[in-house]
Amino acid sequence: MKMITAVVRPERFERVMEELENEGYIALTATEVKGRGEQKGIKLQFRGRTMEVDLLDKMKIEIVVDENEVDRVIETITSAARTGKIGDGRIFVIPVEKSVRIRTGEIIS
Amino acid sequence: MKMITAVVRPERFERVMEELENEGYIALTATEVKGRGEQKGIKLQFRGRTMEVDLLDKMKIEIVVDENEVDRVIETITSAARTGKIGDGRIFVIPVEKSVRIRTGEIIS
Amino acid sequence: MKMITAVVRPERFERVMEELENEGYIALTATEVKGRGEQKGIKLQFRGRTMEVDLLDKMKIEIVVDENEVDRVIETITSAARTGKIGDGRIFVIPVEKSVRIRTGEIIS
Amino acid sequence: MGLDSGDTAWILAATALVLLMTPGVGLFYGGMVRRKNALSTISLSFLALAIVSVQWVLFGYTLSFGSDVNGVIGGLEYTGLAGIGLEETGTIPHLGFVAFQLTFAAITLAILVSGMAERVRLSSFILFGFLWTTLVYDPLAHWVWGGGWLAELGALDFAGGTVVHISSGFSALAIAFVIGRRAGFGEHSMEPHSIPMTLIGSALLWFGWFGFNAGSALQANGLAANALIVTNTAASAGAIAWLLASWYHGKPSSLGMVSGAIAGLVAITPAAGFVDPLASIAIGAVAGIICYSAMLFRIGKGWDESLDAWAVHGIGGLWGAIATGIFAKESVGEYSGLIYGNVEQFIAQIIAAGSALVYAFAVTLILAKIIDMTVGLRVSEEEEYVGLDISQHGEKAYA
Amino acid sequence: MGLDSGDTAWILAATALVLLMTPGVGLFYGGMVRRKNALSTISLSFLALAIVSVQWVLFGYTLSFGSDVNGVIGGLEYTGLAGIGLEETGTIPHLGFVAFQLTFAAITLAILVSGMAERVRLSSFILFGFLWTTLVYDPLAHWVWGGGWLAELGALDFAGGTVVHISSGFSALAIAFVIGRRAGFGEHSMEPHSIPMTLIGSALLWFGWFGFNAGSALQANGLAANALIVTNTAASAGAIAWLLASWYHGKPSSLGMVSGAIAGLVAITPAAGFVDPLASIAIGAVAGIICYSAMLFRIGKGWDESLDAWAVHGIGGLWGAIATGIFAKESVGEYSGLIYGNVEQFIAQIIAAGSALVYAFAVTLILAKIIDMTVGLRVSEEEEYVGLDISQHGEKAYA
Amino acid sequence: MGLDSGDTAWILAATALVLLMTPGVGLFYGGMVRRKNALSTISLSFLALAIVSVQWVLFGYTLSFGSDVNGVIGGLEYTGLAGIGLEETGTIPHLGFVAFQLTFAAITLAILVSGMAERVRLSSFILFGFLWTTLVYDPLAHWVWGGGWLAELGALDFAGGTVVHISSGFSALAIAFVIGRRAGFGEHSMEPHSIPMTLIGSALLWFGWFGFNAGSALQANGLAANALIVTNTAASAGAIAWLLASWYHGKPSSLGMVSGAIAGLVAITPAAGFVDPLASIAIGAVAGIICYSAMLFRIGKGWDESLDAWAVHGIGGLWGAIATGIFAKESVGEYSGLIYGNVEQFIAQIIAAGSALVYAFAVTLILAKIIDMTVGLRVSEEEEYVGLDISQHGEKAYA
Ligand SMILES: Nc1ncnc2c1ncn2[C@@H]1O[C@H](COP(=O)(O)OP(=O)(O)O)[C@@H](O)[C@H]1O
Ligand SMILES: Nc1ncnc2c1ncn2[C@@H]1O[C@H](COP(=O)(O)OP(=O)(O)O)[C@@H](O)[C@H]1O
Ligand SMILES: Nc1ncnc2c1ncn2[C@@H]1O[C@H](COP(=O)(O)OP(=O)(O)O)[C@@H](O)[C@H]1O
Repeated sequence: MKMITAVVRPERFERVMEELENEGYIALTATEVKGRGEQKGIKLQFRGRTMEVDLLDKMKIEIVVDENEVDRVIETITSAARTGKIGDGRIFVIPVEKSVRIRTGEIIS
Repeated sequence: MKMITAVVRPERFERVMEELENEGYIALTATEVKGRGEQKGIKLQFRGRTMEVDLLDKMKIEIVVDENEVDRVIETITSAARTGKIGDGRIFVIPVEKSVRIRTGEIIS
Repeated sequence: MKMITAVVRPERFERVMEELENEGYIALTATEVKGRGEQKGIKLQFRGRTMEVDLLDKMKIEIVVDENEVDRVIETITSAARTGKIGDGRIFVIPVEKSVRIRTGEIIS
Repeated sequence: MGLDSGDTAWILAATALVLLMTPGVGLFYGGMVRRKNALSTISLSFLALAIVSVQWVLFGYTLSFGSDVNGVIGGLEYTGLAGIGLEETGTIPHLGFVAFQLTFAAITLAILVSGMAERVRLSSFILFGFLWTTLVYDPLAHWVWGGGWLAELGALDFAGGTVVHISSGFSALAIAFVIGRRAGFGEHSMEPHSIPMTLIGSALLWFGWFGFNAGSALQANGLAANALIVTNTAASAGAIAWLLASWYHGKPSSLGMVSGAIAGLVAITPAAGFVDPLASIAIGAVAGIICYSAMLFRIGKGWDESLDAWAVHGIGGLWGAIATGIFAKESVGEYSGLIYGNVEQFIAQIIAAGSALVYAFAVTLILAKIIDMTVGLRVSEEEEYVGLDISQHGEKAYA
Repeated sequence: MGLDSGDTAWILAATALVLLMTPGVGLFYGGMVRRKNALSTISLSFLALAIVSVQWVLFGYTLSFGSDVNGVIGGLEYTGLAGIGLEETGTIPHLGFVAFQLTFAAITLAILVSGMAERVRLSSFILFGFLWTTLVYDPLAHWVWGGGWLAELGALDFAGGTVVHISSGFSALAIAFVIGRRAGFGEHSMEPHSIPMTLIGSALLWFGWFGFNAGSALQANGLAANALIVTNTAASAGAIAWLLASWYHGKPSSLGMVSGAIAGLVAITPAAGFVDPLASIAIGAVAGIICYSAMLFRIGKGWDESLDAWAVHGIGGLWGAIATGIFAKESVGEYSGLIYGNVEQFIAQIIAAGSALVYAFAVTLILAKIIDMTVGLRVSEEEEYVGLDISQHGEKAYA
Repeated sequence: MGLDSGDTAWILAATALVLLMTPGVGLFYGGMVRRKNALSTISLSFLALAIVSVQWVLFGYTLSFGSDVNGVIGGLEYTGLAGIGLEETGTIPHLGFVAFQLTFAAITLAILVSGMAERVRLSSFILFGFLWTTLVYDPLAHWVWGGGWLAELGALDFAGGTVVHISSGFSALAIAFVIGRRAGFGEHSMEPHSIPMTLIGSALLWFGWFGFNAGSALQANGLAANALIVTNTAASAGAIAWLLASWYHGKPSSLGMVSGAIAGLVAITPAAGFVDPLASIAIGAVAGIICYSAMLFRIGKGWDESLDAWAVHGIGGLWGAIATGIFAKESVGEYSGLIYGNVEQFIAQIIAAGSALVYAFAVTLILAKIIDMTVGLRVSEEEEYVGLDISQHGEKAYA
């Protein structure tokens, strides 16, 4: 199994949730985070000076799925979260060695 | 080493902490998250209609332990967090390649 | 690629950010978390009794970098976050199998 | 006597002050509940205000202050405030008196929320609130202030220790018994989601209480000033006493400090026009300790009277009623209490407080039970788990 | 007549009450915006207060209440409050009247923030606010209260339904049209970041409104008491009506409940000294429903008049002006309305409300357009994305 | 003269207004500290109120306002408020005067929290507060208002610029020197955890200040109205001035805006009954700039007078005392200042302000030092790191 960790714009979070649901990926865990991208956030002009706002609010979504689902999940998230502008975020795929359902204790592999 | 990532009900968080402590697993990191399970949360009846509350508050616990401790940690969390009802949560095990103690700079493996 | 997950004191977070930037590691994701270390937090004396404050505020930083950057990132974080006292935190290194830039859909390495 | 503009100015200002107390109770309570029930808890206070305001104009006022019918209820001559124009009663406009009294009726219902917080159905609260204010508050107000049988008995209640606090405190307990404990009560901790919100509520309550007690003089005079300073003193003594008591048992919490202040304010309420400042230190301090003990007792019993209206308003009001019979001083309010040798007053106080207590508790128990058995007082298990903000209001407090 | 200390006490207290409403609006609005614009939104209310306070002393008061010039504006004799010493006007100090009126001018500008929230440039707001209060508020205040042409016409506006609410509500709409929608409006949800903050704001507004309406009697008498109780009743009826209406459509939100209360308060404002308590139930309840419908209409149209000043203050004020012409009762305020057969009053109300509406909307549209085309009304796309707290103030609301 | 119900109504209302300022200071400060010290900071204000309220009734009032003993302290005839019944002093009830003055004593101690925020031991604060109000506040109040030597000198202090603000501001600085800097001060940023809370506090302060200054007329008359409008104007001018000054240096923060408002309010306090509205614009604006500069100076020096009581209350109060000597206008308050040629008044102001400053600073320094060396003023390193909410109160502000 893999954990897909996506960092997206908070205003796109709802849409990502919906699209994932439409594709059948219901289960997920979401966290409010702050992020800074390679471009160092957003630059504002202020009275002749430049001010950088580097830590911006983002939503992090974690979804654990079977290996063969990974690409479809990535695609779904990417298309729902993309605005084409800087700050759209990243998706990371991390190996999961074991997954347990607490309610039943069963191991989902 | 492994990182054990558990998503549990917030009202069970305290108990999980205590049980882990009793078993000698003191160190951990906790994050407030929101989650939606495969059952899409909770359905409420409202004036004849059904309303879904899909994102519910959860606590995420991350514990990094040696490989041979993994099962005992999982067991401890599972038994402390289980109510037997939908929403009890998941545990994921992720490989950790390196672990450093910042205070000393030493590498714990 | 690797995800470097560092849990640091919140009052050192700013400095860690700056040092990482100086070293050229701009991109990162940060989360407010609570943590308890092996020493079980801080013990306070109160009217003859001992009171333990075990969950303390921490900042978690996640940075995904190429394998060969890992050590430099660890070093940078370690030196910026260290006070030498209990509670300085940990750094964990986790394997990342894939990394996607949502804006372009491109897969990074 | 004719209208006095100074007295009128004070009654208008005092009415505004007491008005603010009802949302104040909402914030006081709202901070103490879990995040998922924050809006519900605050909203019930606003709703109490809205419901009672309309009911009062329609018939609540006349049931309370209409011409006495057999000592138990007011007549119907003021239905819809009919016949009340711009003329005065005493030295203030009659409508000013109506409005001032209205704010008391409203806050009393708001205090009740304590017994059903985090689990009551919104619609059932509306129904319950409307009936409770009609069946419990209005008669009690009539008995004590409207020329009813307790007034005849000579019982003193300057600003509502019996009518407002004993009645709401014990009614909250009755509701708590009927509606049952919150899911998870006693199993896992239910920490207040925002103590600063509770502190803001306390500030508004302390502030508004000056209108509550000093306004009850119905004149801007020395008696009002006496009521104001004893009110402040009792609040302070209560805050310090509860703080010290809880310090002795563990840590001196800020929640304890303000609970003590409210306890002191409750206890001085019936006494404010009858006792002097030194007595108010004693009344407040004892209130802090008694109410703190009552809270410990309640917790020990496993009663989920969730936000301690019983411990603070019920027991604090009881103590205040008795304390009035102990400390009343002739030079302040023309009556003497036990320490000045007047046993009769002391007994009258106990009878009045006891009657109000029994009436409020019993009628509330029956009313709550009937509503629970018919439309249902409590939300479903899922709704409670998800929280009332989402399940009852479709909202989240914080984004 | 000579100074009356009771009337003076009341006007001083009422001024304090209304003063608190301006930050109250700030909190009411501040809770409804996104976290990243919380400080900006609250600050604009404070700034409205600061700007108007200074402008009022310098020349706003004299433009509004100086000796009438052709029915359209006040003369300049009170520039810098020159010549106003400690003497009285009527039974209260002239400076008390100046201060009381000032608080009305301040809150009117604060209400306007609704139409530009989360996207206005701080510096442009300051410029706009200064000009708007001078060009729109001051003339309107003169027309209605300062002896101008609407006063001549016989239009009734007890406490500012026309001057304050219609003018601010329709001006907010005009600004919203000029400044344009917030980025992402209609695409993704923009949830209120703290409804408890909005509820605190509502509590302060309800409280302060007693000063607003009952203070407008300018005396502490039966009329003030009438104004106070109808104010409270209309607020309550409005809260209940909006709650029920939104319940019918979905969930009864707490935000709806307090919006309804504000709608009721707005609607009763022009009527408070002319109608009786029963009429105020009708006025408030209808206000709750009309304003709720106006909000749905606005959303349907895709107008981003973001915090509903138009729906609540504009439409509520319009209804209130008309309702005054319907329900005015001679025994309360010496005037009769439509239901007592007085068609003329009804028509005068419509003319006055309509004129104020058109004047405020048109002048605001032009003023906003000019500022937008010159210095620019709106922040840049990046600044809006990052939020006004950081981009305009360099601050974060919560650490 | 006999009791005047209007004056009494105003003093009662004003007392309520000032009372609310003490928790208002708590919120103002509470928003500026880190989350882990939020409850502690707010609670210290409540505690200041509770401690001073009891002390005032027991002997604080008599030390301040008892019959003069050699110009330095009041006699003991009012110990326990003995002999103060329902009769009047001037045109208001004596107990009303006692209560009004009490609220000043309470807030003065609350302002001091600034100098020890986020590091003071709860028990030591209680001890310190009790002694400070007795040894510093009570004598100063006597000197200026109770017939002491500064009153004799002819120094003017309408509402407490010297007694309240200079004394608290400079005392806060003295404490800051004794208790030392917060751990990490200057090393890492300590961002305010909730600026909206600070804005709520500011709103309550601005509101309450109308009671503070206009109430100090002790009558509901033209002088009170003058005090009210100059208060509002100075606050507004101060807010605008600080905003612009900080804009010039960087971003115009909302925290700066309200700090400027408080600076303006502080500076107008001693002058409110002596200057006219135009002068109040100058006084407020200069206060905004001077206090902003004082804050920059303090930061430059590395002084951890954490919440700027010194810069805002100390320096603002000093400026206000001097400004009273500059702008006092005979037609307002019977005294003339420097611009009307009266050098003596100017000098009297400087002497009075300087004496209060030195007395407050010196006694506080000694008192704080003694407490620090005996029971210890400061929490342990671990307690500070964990935060005072947990270590002193056993609570968390937000769950
Ligand atoms: N290397 C990284 N490690 C951790 N988080 C990252 C990394 N790169 C990007 N992020 C996260 O993604 C967010 C968006 O990144 P950004 O570079 O602005 O987006 P993009 O370049 O994909 O448009 C950042 O705010 C951060 O939270
Ligand atoms: N596949 C998944 N990926 C990420 N998080 C998950 C996944 N499945 C469950 N979770 C987390 O666990 C929580 C509980 O899941 P749920 O399915 O309701 O529990 P269960 O079925 O184990 O009773 C969810 O709210 C979510 O946070
Ligand atoms: N094994 C672990 N698993 C997860 N998080 C940990 C672990 N050990 C430490 N942490 C995190 O690091 C923080 C600091 O740990 P601590 O043991 O106090 O530091 P140190 O011993 O390195 O000085 C903890 O609060 C916790 O958040």
